[in-house]
Amino acid sequence: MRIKPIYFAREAIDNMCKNFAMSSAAISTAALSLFLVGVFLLMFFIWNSFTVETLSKLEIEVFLKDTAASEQVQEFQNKILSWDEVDTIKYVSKDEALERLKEKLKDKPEILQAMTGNPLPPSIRIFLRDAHSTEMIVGKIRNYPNLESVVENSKQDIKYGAEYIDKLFSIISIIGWVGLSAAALLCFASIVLIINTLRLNIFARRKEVAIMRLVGASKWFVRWPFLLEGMLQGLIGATIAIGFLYFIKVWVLRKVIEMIPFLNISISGPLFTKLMLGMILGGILIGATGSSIALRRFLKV
Amino acid sequence: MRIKPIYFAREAIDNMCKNFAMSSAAISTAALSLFLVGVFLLMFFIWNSFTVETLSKLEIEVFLKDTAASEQVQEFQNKILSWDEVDTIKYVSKDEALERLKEKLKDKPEILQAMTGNPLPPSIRIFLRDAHSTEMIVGKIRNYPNLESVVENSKQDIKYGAEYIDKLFSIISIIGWVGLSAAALLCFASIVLIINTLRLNIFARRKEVAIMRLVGASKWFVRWPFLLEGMLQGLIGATIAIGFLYFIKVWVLRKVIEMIPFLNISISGPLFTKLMLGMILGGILIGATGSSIALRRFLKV
Amino acid sequence: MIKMKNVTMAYDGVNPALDEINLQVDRGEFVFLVGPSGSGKSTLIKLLIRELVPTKGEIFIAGHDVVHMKTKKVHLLRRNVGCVFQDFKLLPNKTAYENVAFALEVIGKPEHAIKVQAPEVLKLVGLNGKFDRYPGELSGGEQQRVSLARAFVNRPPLLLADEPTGNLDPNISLEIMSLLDRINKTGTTVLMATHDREMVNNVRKRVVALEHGKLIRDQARGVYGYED
Amino acid sequence: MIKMKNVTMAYDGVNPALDEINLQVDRGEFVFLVGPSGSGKSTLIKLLIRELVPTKGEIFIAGHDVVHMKTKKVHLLRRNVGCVFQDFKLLPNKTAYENVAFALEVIGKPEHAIKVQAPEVLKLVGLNGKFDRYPGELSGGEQQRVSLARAFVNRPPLLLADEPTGNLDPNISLEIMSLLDRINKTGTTVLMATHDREMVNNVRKRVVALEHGKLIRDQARGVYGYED
Ligand SMILES: Nc1ncnc2c1ncn2[C@@H]1O[C@H](COP(=O)(O)OP(=O)(O)OP(=O)(O)O)[C@@H](O)[C@H]1O
Ligand SMILES: Nc1ncnc2c1ncn2[C@@H]1O[C@H](COP(=O)(O)OP(=O)(O)OP(=O)(O)O)[C@@H](O)[C@H]1O
Ligand SMILES: [Mg+2]
Ligand SMILES: [Mg+2]
Repeated sequence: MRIKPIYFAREAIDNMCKNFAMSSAAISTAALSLFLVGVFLLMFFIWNSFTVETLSKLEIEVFLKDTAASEQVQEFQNKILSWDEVDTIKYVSKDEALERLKEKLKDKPEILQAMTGNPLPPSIRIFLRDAHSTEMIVGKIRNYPNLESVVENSKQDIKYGAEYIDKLFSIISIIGWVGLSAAALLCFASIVLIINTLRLNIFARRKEVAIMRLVGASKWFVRWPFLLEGMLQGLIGATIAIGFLYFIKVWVLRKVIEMIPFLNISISGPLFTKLMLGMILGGILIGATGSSIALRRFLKV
Repeated sequence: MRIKPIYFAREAIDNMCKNFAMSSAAISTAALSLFLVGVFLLMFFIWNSFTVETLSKLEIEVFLKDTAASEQVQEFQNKILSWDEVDTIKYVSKDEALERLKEKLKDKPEILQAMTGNPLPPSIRIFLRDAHSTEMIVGKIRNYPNLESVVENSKQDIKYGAEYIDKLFSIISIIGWVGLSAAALLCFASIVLIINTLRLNIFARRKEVAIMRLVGASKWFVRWPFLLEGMLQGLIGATIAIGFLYFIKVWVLRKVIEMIPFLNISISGPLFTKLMLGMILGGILIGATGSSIALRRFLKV
Repeated sequence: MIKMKNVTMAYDGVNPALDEINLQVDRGEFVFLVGPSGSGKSTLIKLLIRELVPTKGEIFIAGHDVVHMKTKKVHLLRRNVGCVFQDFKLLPNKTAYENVAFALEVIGKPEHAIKVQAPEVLKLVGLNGKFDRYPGELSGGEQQRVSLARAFVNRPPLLLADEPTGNLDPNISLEIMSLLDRINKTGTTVLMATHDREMVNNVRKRVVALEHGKLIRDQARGVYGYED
Repeated sequence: MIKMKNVTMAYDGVNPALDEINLQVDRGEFVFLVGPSGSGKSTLIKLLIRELVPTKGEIFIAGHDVVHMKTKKVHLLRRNVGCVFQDFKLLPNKTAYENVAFALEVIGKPEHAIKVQAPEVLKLVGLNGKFDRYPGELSGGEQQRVSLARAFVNRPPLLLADEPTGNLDPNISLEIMSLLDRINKTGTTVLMATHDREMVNNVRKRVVALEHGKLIRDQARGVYGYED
């Protein structure tokens, strides 16, 4: 038996046009639910870029003995820089430390006025590639053999906001976790919703399926047009959803950025491209599987 | 002609049971999309309670002259307390101010050691009912007639984190705005999705509608059972959605609170009750309107 | 009872399925509507219950203007016109009993009256014992008889029957015919489209013949075709 | 061609619609299946194309075991058995032409062959000029003829026809009958359920009569009923 791809494609498109009421419902359902998923993922991406930014601002600061020999400090710095997890380090001299304090306390000049001399120690600021390795690096510093030659008190003089980091991490992880569950929920919902409409469409046409079978159509002969139709509906739905998403990305996001310029929100192009591809593939896949699942019980004639 | 509420109700339930494939699709669509709306609103409520908490921590602090006479300070305090927008005020003496500084700088004892005497002025901390009136109250304080008798420099000595407040407000407003749009989008989506399935259901039964009309049924006679069926499906969907939401409120939220005990997350009972009521009413309403809109074109026989 | 004046019905707006039909049927008459397949019999019946609106012309049933009737009044017309449809038009999710009962529910009959009348009529068409079957569980002829039962259960003054014996064997056809005759005797006007030559020729009632949408013959006590 | 051994079909598992049927039809025969409404004619035909599976018994068509056939093989059987359904079973979203063409698409006929055969068959049943009509736009009899055209367009060795003239006037019925006769003469086995007494009595072919699901008569060159 000849296989007839052109016939199947024509049938699929024909059916979609002739059952406009049904296919428009399927397409709008697909568009809406994929759009919801897309909007959510966009928000998630933005949130992620925030946390990356926030975390990149975390640092470890090691306060040095006033009396530390400069070669030993240099050696210490080299050691730290040799670790993979460390991005850069910055040496802060006593004078720079005072400058920074002045900057910080510019609201409370009376405190500075009351200070005599420069009580501040020099320090090394350590910036990590990934804030998650903070504790580990702190541990490594504490195990540095010559630590006592550069640092007075290994408990007190290595600062990294232990408490703050814990909170931040747990908030980020909880939000990530909630976001992930929500993403899963939305994906699940959109799959169910799309499959629901496809099921209804095919249910409404179950008699046609039975007739086709009774007239001698093989299961695949019946299935192909429905499958293609489902895929096409998924594809069209996804395309519409992407159109709206693109509008949001370009137009709404610009508005938001105008309103809060101090948060630098942006979505990288490649990420958006991936999202679009994912939605299109998802739409087609859901359409195909939805149709074939829905068809199964009516093909048993 | 007699109206037959019992007959209509029986018809509605009958139809729902006999068209199980269709009504299950409608119910699951309603349940899922109302659930999504509900989850989102829950998250929104939680976010709101956060911002309320955060904003309630904002305060205005007025630093007083060391030389201010205590009656004048008292008068000043009374004046401030008399404003409606002010919730409470707290007088901070020089000693208390030093204590607070010590607490704040406990990480940097070297600074305190370098300080001689107590350079800190006494101050009045002002807590507002609503952080939005901060600027207004600051303006009122600046216009206080005897200000120079208690405050040295009206620019410098009234502190309220102007910059911080602006940022916070715009972030809160932007998130509120995004949240609101998302809520509107979700509500809209869930209405469209539910109506879509109802439309498909009725589309699949358009021939029945035509037959009923041809046998002499009035429009309302045909409409009532469909209307009740739609309402019932909306109700059942909403009930299922509420069931899952309740599970989330009770079980998932507890987990989350366990994981981040320092953020005090909670959802007030009355709010949740309102949410439940809203969802049930929404479900019924969407079901009724969806059915009747979908029916309209098929009733014109 | 029925009055059609210059009625033309063209589905596509050009080729008339019914062409300038003039027909008058008086109260209490029994009329056979005959004609080859595709001659417009069903179309004529559909016009009478306003399933269709004619392209041109006037239709009156019991004095009511069917053509200009408002959609929301149409059901009142239909309650007074029983109709056996060529394709039965049974509600698939209702049993035979419920289908017949539906025509009574629609006019607001109380339940106890329905419980008496519907079974009675179903028995009359020979469906005793099949009350609780869904249309899909009935044979073609049985479905046709349910449709017939539904059409006259509420004793309408006008009964339209579109080939009500097409799926029935000669014996049952004869019974149905005599049933229709009895219904007619009680004063009901009956218009019956049919292909059953034997039946038409045997009972000798008024025959209206269509061909290609034209009324070609209207004969009291007529026969199915001239060739007889 | 057809062999039924002790076939019983009880829809509800208790009351048989067909009761211990034994029937053998040889290649090239023409058989009328008669019986009152509800006697089991359609059920028998549905069993032969495996729309239904019998409660009990064996069915063979051209030597193939229909009862134990796998679902995914059934379409191969159906391609060799043309069937005119009592309720037509036309695809509502396809035109008359497409409905007939579908039976050819299904067996993988190339488009150019379809473009020749389908119109030819439609003309044969008298539907010239109505190729592009949807079933909903055809009269009852026209739909029935589309169903008939679809059933034999791919020249199946076995043709089942369930009251194929129920909605047709006597003249067209006669034409259809002679068409079926011609098809039969080319070697096709024909089994035709019918209520048309005149037709059965006129042509005098083998008659199989059912009553209450029982095979009560099997007569070569028979008549519709004994009472004739
Ligand atoms: N919806 C429609 N659209 C277009 N043409 C139609 C439609 N319905 C019927 N026709 C055409 O109108 C003509 C009359 O149809 P009608 O159904 O009235 O015939 P009929 O006399 O009832 O035939 P039968 O005896 O076969 O039932 C036919 O040629 C048919 O093809
Ligand atoms: N799906 C079903 N479920 C239950 N009973 C059924 C079903 N289909 C048919 N029947 C019963 O089986 C019997 C035979 O039905 P069948 O359709 O074979 O009759 P038939 O000889 O074709 O009658 P007709 O001439 O009226 O078409 C009837 O009594 C019918 O009520
Ligand atoms: Mg007709
Ligand atoms: Mg039958």
